[in-house]
Amino acid sequence: MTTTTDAPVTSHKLVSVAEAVAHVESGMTVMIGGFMGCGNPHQVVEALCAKGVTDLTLIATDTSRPGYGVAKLVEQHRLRKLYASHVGLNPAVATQMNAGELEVELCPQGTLAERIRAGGAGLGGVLTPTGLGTPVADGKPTVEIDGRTFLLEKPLRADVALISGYKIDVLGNVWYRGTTRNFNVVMATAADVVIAEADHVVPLGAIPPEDVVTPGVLVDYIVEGGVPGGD
Amino acid sequence: MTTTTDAPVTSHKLVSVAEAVAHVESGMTVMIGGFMGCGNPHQVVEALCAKGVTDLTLIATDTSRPGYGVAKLVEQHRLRKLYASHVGLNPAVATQMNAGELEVELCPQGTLAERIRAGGAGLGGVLTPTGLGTPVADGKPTVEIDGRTFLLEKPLRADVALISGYKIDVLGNVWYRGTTRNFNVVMATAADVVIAEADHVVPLGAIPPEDVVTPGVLVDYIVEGGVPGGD
Amino acid sequence: MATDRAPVLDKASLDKGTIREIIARRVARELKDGDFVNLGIGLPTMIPDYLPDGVRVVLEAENGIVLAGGCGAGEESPYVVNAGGQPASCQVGGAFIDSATSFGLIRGGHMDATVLGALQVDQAGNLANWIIPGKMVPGMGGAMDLVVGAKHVIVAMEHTQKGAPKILPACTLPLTAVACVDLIVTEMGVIEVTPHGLVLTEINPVFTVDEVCAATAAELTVAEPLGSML
Amino acid sequence: MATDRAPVLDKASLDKGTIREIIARRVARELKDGDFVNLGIGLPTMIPDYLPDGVRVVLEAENGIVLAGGCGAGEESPYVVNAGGQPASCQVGGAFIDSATSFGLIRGGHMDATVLGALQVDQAGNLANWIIPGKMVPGMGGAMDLVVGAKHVIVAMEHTQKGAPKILPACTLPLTAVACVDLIVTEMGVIEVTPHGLVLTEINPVFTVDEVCAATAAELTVAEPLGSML
Repeated sequence: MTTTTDAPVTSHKLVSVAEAVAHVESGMTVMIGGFMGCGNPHQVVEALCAKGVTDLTLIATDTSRPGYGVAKLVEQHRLRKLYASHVGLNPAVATQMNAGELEVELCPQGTLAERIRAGGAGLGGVLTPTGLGTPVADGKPTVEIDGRTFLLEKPLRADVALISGYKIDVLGNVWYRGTTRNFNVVMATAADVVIAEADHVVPLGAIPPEDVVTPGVLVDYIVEGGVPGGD
Repeated sequence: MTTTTDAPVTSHKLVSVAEAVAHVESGMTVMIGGFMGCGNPHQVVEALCAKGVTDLTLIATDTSRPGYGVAKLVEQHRLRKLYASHVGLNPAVATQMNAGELEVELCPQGTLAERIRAGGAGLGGVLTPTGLGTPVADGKPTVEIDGRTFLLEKPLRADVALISGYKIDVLGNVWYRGTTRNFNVVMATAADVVIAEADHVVPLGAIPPEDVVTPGVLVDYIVEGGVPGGD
Repeated sequence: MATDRAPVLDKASLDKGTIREIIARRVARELKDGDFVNLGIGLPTMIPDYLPDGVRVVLEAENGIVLAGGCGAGEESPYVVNAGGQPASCQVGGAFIDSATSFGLIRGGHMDATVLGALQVDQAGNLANWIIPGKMVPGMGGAMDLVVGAKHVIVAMEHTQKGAPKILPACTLPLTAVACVDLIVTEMGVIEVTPHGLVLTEINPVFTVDEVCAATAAELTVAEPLGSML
Repeated sequence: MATDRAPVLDKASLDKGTIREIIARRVARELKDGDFVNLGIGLPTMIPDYLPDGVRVVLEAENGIVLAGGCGAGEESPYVVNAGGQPASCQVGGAFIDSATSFGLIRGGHMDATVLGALQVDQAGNLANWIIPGKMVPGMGGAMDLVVGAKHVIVAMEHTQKGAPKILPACTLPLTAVACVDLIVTEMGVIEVTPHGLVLTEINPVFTVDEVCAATAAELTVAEPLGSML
């Protein structure tokens, strides 16, 4: 009898960067993990720029700083729409917004994280006090619960999520180093296809099951991406 | 100048089991982590029984099996109300329900986890498809979002959460072994006072910051509880 | 190694154990290599024993294991149990997760299939499997989330309860979820829930179509050709 | 070691650096030992330098550090940055967390205090600190969650913007949040937001009450006795 305990599940998830970005087409919605470039999947972003896709909708907490990580997608005019919580350190965003080339929806950072989590967890929306009485609430419904008012924010999902991890095993289990986990964790749950860039691809068992942060069942493709800034 | 980098923050969180359960009074709402006893804070539960509190409202995913973990609180008639997803393996619950001694609100396990998380994360409620068209939806509002209907489930919080961890450092950072993390993780966020029973109290730094699951800022008191079933 | 077909038997050989094996074998063929799967307690836990060669699935224990495994005698740990509260293990390459994360995977559509038993199923795909008012009130556990969230919901059960049909025009017991069931596998056959009602797509050749229909209170459309479930 | 009081100066000595120090020193006295605190970029980051002896706070960087610390030259890592995107560290006993967890801590009321700057504050405690329509649209980052979620919201800012009052009867810029501010600390004084409006509880003795009121567009009630903020 074949039982599931005989041997580890086989993985064919490890692909080249080119194979990975073949899953991203112009016009798609793409989530990219990271915070000010820290935890961006740098190699995959480079390859996406090289591939020449356009009219992307990008969901990312920020647009990094000029020349670093996701900033390149802005600078190379790959985006049509952007959901972000902060764009102030990348001047190209304001330029393209003012020129009418880029539509930007600003979203409080905690709400953005929670909307993505809701998208990945099958929840209908997020009921948050954040944004009430501000421009963020414009046009959005509110819900009264036990005498308190909450803003109803809708879930966010993407066609493809591009995430980054420090150690990723061949089944896609991810361990994040330092502050790189940021939005990568929720984004891994909220896209039809999840591509994870590994600083280090490690053997099965190299990450104790207690220390896995993103379970491999969420990851479709793994790219060995190398290391940002050495080591 | 004193900077925060000079030395670790001092902790006075380590207390005796008796001191810990002094925070639980009759009539309070108490959350207890664990699943079928696995990950219950066994020593704290024992001490709570010994203290003789009554009329507790217990929030726990199940009531374990006779004689093990949270089951004792049922068996010793400490509860007035129970929120749980499963009570079938502890016959004392049905007996007390039928006798009108114990009010039981059954809640789908995923909804229970999410309601507790919402309580801990400042969200107004949970919008879930789970339970629609079933007795779980009775008397609860629904919300229509983009043509789909979701049940609005309210957040849950407690006066005290009793959780269990394998390794806990003196600042309260928790690392869970095996399946013990279950409801402990969300419950640590959703109570006014959080008491964590450690199988092993470890020095600062013994848990790498990447592998901390429950950050110490959530934990008010630590009890060195010893180990369930040895090692 | 598993043969992925059950032997054809005569009706007299259909004891409890054989019935369970027939059902488990057939459900096993619904699973694809790499599927992320949650199996209810009881009969569904037998399914991994019958997976076709080359098919490995990632089992979840909804209390917190991705890639759950069994536990040999003497290997029990108070730290690792499955969703039935029984000693279990996490296989190499698996992960331990908390309950909110676990049900995020379930509710969020990340689970390819869930297999579970039923008290009643009806032709709209409604499922009742958690409560008999006035009698059995164990709680729904994770079942309601599982049947709402999994991509494929497979009911694996005996066709009747002491001769009384369990496949009905409309469930009479309180529901676990509405319109959630995709496939019903019993010892008599395989029934698909479609927008046009229930379709018998495969039959256990020891039964006739008339016998299956007689044991089913809901109307059954019989697929042509009608395959064998064995 | 820090002395927890700023020296009394004359008005002429109030250059930019001194103003920032006075504000940071005073805010530092609001924090208690063990407090879990988030400090906005700019002036608030100076506050840890002025914590009274025996007071240690747990700093959060909302991008994912509990017990955040600085980063010496040559110690920068591409793996650890703070909420300003600058190289940072996690102190021994800290934790790295993801963004949903981080904002769960923030929104869930687990943070004892947040300190941040403002463009405008008004007598209802409304705060505007993220957008000047037609001019500055950097995004709100985590500010909206922080001021809604933290138990104490402290605005640390210069009292006026080039002589124009920033403490108003009603904010004219789009808000960051409604009725969220608890305390305003400027180089001129300390102002509590109460249900009955703004109360000047402490003053920088180099200013007169009349000078503070003149620099404040909102009505100020003056506490008796009026303390010194230094």
